[in-house]
Amino acid sequence: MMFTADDAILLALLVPVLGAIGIALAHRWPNLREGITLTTAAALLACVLTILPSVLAGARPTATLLSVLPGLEIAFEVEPLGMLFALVASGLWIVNSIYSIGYMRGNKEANQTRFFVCFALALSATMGIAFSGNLFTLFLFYEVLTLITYPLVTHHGTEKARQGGRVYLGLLMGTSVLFLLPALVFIWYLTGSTDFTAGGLLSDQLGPLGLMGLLALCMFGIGKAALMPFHRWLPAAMVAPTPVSALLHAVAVVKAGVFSVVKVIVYIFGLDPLGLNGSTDWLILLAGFTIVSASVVALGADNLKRRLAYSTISQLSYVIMAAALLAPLSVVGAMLHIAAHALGKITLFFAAGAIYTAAHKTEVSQLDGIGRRMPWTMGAFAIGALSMIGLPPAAGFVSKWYMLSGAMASEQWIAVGVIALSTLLNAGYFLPIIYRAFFVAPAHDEHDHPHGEAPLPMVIALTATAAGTVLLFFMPDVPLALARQMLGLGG
Amino acid sequence: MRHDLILRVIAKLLIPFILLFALYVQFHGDFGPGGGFQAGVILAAAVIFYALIYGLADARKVVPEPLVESMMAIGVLIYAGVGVAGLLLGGNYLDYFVLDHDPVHGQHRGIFWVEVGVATTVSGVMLKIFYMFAARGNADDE
Amino acid sequence: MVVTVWVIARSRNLFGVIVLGGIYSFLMATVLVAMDAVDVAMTEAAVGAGISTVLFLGALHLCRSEEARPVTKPWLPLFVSGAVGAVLVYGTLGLPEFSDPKAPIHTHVVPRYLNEMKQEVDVPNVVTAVLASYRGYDTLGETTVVFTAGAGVIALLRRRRRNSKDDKA
Amino acid sequence: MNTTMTLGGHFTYFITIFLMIAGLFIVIARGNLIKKLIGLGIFQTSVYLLYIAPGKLVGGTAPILSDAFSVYSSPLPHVLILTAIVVGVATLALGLALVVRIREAYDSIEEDEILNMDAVPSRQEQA
Amino acid sequence: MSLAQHLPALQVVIPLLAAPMTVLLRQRTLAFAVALLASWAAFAIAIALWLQVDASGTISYAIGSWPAPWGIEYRVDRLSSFMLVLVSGIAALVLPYCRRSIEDEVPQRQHYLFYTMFVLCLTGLLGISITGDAFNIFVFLEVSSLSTYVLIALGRDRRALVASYQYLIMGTIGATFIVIGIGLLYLMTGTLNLVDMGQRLAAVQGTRPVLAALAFLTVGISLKLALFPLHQWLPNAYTYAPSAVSAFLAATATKVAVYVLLRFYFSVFGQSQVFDQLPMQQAMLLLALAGMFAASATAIFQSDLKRLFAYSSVGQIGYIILGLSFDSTTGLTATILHLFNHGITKGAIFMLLGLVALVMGGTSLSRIQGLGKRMPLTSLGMVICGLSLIGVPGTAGFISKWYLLLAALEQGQWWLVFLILLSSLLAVAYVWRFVEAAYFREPREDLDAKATVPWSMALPAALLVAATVYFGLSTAFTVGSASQAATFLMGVR
Repeated sequence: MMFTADDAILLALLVPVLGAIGIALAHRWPNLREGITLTTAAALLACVLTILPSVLAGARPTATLLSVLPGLEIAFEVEPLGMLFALVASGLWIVNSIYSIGYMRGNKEANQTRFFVCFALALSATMGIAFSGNLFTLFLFYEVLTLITYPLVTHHGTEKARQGGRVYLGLLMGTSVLFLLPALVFIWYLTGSTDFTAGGLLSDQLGPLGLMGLLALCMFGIGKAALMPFHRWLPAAMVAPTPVSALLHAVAVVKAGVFSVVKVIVYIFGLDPLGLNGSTDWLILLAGFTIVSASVVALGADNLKRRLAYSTISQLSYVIMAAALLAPLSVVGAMLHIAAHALGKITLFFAAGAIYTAAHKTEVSQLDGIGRRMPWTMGAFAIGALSMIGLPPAAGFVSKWYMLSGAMASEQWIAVGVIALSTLLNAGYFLPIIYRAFFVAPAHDEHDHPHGEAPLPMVIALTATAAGTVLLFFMPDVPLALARQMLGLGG
Repeated sequence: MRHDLILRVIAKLLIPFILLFALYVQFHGDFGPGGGFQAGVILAAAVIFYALIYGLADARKVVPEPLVESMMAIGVLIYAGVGVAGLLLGGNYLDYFVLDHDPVHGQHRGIFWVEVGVATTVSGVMLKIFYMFAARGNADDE
Repeated sequence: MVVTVWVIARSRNLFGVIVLGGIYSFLMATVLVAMDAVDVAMTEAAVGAGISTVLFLGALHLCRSEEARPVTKPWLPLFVSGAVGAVLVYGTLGLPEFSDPKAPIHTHVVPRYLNEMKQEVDVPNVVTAVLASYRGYDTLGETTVVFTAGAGVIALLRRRRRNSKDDKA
Repeated sequence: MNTTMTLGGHFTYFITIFLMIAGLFIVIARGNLIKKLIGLGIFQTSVYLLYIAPGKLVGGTAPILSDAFSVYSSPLPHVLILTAIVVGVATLALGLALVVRIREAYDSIEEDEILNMDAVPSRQEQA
Repeated sequence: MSLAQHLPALQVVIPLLAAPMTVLLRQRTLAFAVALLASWAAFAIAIALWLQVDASGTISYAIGSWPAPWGIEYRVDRLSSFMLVLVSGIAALVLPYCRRSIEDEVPQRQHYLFYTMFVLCLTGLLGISITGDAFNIFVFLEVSSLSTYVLIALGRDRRALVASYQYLIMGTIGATFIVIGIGLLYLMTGTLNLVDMGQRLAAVQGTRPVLAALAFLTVGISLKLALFPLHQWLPNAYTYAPSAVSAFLAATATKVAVYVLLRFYFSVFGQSQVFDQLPMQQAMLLLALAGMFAASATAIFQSDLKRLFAYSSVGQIGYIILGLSFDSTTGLTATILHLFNHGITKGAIFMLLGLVALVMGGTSLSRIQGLGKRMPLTSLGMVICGLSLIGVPGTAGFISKWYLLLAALEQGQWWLVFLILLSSLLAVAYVWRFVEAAYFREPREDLDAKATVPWSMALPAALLVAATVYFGLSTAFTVGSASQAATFLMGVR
């Protein structure tokens, strides 16, 4: 390893930015541009991997950029959770880039350069979130991520896209400014710092009520976690092209949301202080409600992407609920689920995008027999779906298992019930798709042109992620190791 | 009215006295009421009077616009200059004591020049404004 | 004086108003003399009755000399100015008596002007002394203000009509 | 001190205040630009009294030193007011210059008329 | 003689001397040169003064060697030195910008007078910030005001004249109110020197004239600083004035007025008197909130960018006064911080708008459609400044908002916290009107670029934008001086 982990942190932030500049400069020559994108992605993964060993070894690489106010500096510290998140994001970026190249070209999208530039910058922001060493830094990059992804969401520039963008921006910025910022100021006011500290930054400055209020501020403030009632932006953002949806749902945005939730609960509040007085019960209930209701909506949605979006909302609340259970096992589950859901959901979106590119179909009801024409795509889709439902041999099973056992350990029967019920619901809205795709004969209407698989890059990408999903089921060592690392501190 | 002989004669007689009075007010300001500002006003008034009777054109000949305009500036420069002089001679800004070996004389000198400055600027400005309005007027009566 | 102002407020003939304004200034000047403020009186006479009247007339010569009947009922303005007056009455009632030699303005700063000035500046007219020396800087500022006004008027009025009509998009 | 005495002692203030009210009223109430300026003038002049009057000492004379007198009215207010007057006339000159320009641009010196005239073009610009 | 000890006088005198010179030269290039030198010199002096004060505390300079209170005293303390740096700094940036900017906004023959007026305005503002004498404040206030009226009236649109006239009327009323206030104070204390006044006021605390004086000063100054109900002059003035002027005024004029308010409240009356004996605190709180919401809401519905941001200025002034109304050191720090941060932000915005006006021939939202394609860098700058107005972390605006929130939290006023944040969401709304027009509409074919962006304008604007970001990340200077000034003010008596 030619440079230390500490440098690697800043490098991980820098590489995508440089990549973005390169992409912008190369806007005349698409091939060169795409080349740069891929190399940047690879370089980023390399950076992250150089940090991994030392973190596994229990080290905590740190880097401080500058201090805005006393006790309020832009600083980074890599701890297991962030490590995992960074791994997932940077890893998936490569796949996603391959996929988006295929998608953008296949659909002849406009201003692709802007797309790739913003994408790279978004990744930089994501790294910033993942490695942030205190709440302020996290907040900073959280906002940056929102702003950077805004052009991506409104990529098409149509009136519809702009409305979607407004909702997206309005909700994310609104919640973060209105709830998270005061929480941030308040924490700083109480403790004189916002550092993520093992076992919780807040000790006994607050009574149970104040604690609950602050927690509420944080939970609602992190709108990216799409906790109801602040979930509307996610469906609204569906106007974006599929690779962007993949970015939102799998790689960066929503993951950043749940990641922040877990981080705040574990490192700001601390599991034990929260555990003392049941100040998270309401959160469990709310998350549970979100899970169920979102699943129900998904059940009714015919548009494929919309269905996926609501499934995402419910899946996110798994993580929140798991974290809110405050049981070590469930927190492990939460971490695993971040990875598992990322892999699974990106597969699903890739598949949806592939279907759209190849067959120009967006509705579930149109998918009869499509599995015969696009076996790879739908195969991958099936695996992803299994992971969502939580069936072996997919990663989703592992994470759900941990959550369930965590819930049982802490005798949160509501949570147990919710998980069980939602599993059924998930099955309810995914299995029909697979059934239609493979076992229903295609309806022969005239304007249904014959088509095969999607462009090769897309197929490669979605196959890879599907494989990853399965892989994670059989060997979840790295994430588990990281999780133990964290709980060794956090629990 | 421009050719009213009597008026012209009276003006010819009167204006010098007005000017004299202006000077008196200027320099007697130390003892009686009056000072730079009033003197400046009266000075301007004299010229305005002249302009009213002999017409703007002649007035412009006697006291040309550029002169008036620079008078405005010069006055301020004189005043501020006195201050700077104070600085250069080692005092604070606008310090008159240092203007002469004998502080009190220094004061006198300072006040004198300052008043001159005020008078210059004031008369300049007043005249200029008058010219402006008058010129505007002519431009307007088509 | 009060009467004059009243008439000014009522009348709508600008020419008359301006003349009245001149008269008003003269009255003010006399009052000032009665208050021993000879310099101020002199200036007020020169400025109020002289300069500003000339200016007004000059401006009027370029404008219409009749004021249109105000469209709005003047209740709000009346109220506002009334309120201001009320505050002032409230305030002034607490002020020292008229010509009370023990009032701070007679006891605090001024004595030095009146007493030491002879040794320090030695100019009989205290006003001049204070104006030009003690508070000379204010007078510099004042001169600057005059200068500003002059330059400003040039800046505003130098242009002839042709390009004074603005070129709007 | 009893009220009558107070009123007597504050007579000058009340004149001042009346003038002030009148001036302010003219400024706010009247739509004619020149009239406004006149009102402004009165408003400012009224302040002069507020400063000067208290400086007066009954039996005192103008602050011009000579051996004949011993009691002088306070000179400082005079100085301030001299400055104030000058500032006033400077403002006036500028104001009038503006009025002239406005008159040329709008051919009117009535506030409401002018505002009406502007209402239209501004909308065009927005379109 | 050591020059250093005369810096306070030179601070004001240099620009003051420059003004008549520009008139004498009568030639625009020379006038420009003189003005430029003067402003840069002023900036240098301001920095030097700031360092002196930082090192050795308050500087007092007796003009004419007459000791205060008999003579006029120049007094440079932490607050005023901070203001000096802000004002002269902005001027030093705006002046080079003027040269090209006024070329097609002001007729050639007036150019040298434009510089005269500009320098005079600078003189006045500096004089206000540095002087320690009540009446002197008034005099220099008038210097700056008169020149400001002219500068505004030089605008191209005929409505500039009306705007200037309205400002003249309101401004003069305000000034007269201030004179009345000063007069009452003078009658009660017999002195005009601020410090002396403060000490002698202690004797007559709470008497009627003093309270009346407080009222008059507050109203008068509020007129000058465009506190919410008294702001009507501001939008027109900023909209129709030449771009350079808008930039300079938006960044400095109202800020200096705020400074005067602080000066009187804390150095003369003493905050106990201000906040205990009258319901000032509540009144200010209400007005500030009203301004924040009403003005920001109005801004959303403007169709011209200059006007939009003018209203946003009124809203932002609301924040400044809000900080003051907390009557706490943190609140005061927030006020002073926002003074500075909003100053540079707005300055940058109006400079950029000047560029836009130059190239697109106007700043109405319909004109600037697709600006993101035509002037990418300018639009980017606008976005950055917009974020600063919103208060997004990483920009100067965030820092001051942070302190504002902190001050609210200190007093446990959660409802205020949320109101502040709500109002900043309004800011999001009006900033986004620009973003959507600039980035999501196609450029209008019927309008083609009228000029290329001259570096002489682009560079200063860029510098200010950079400053907006810089002071959002490194706050040693701003927060340092602001908090020191605040503690200093709260400490007075």
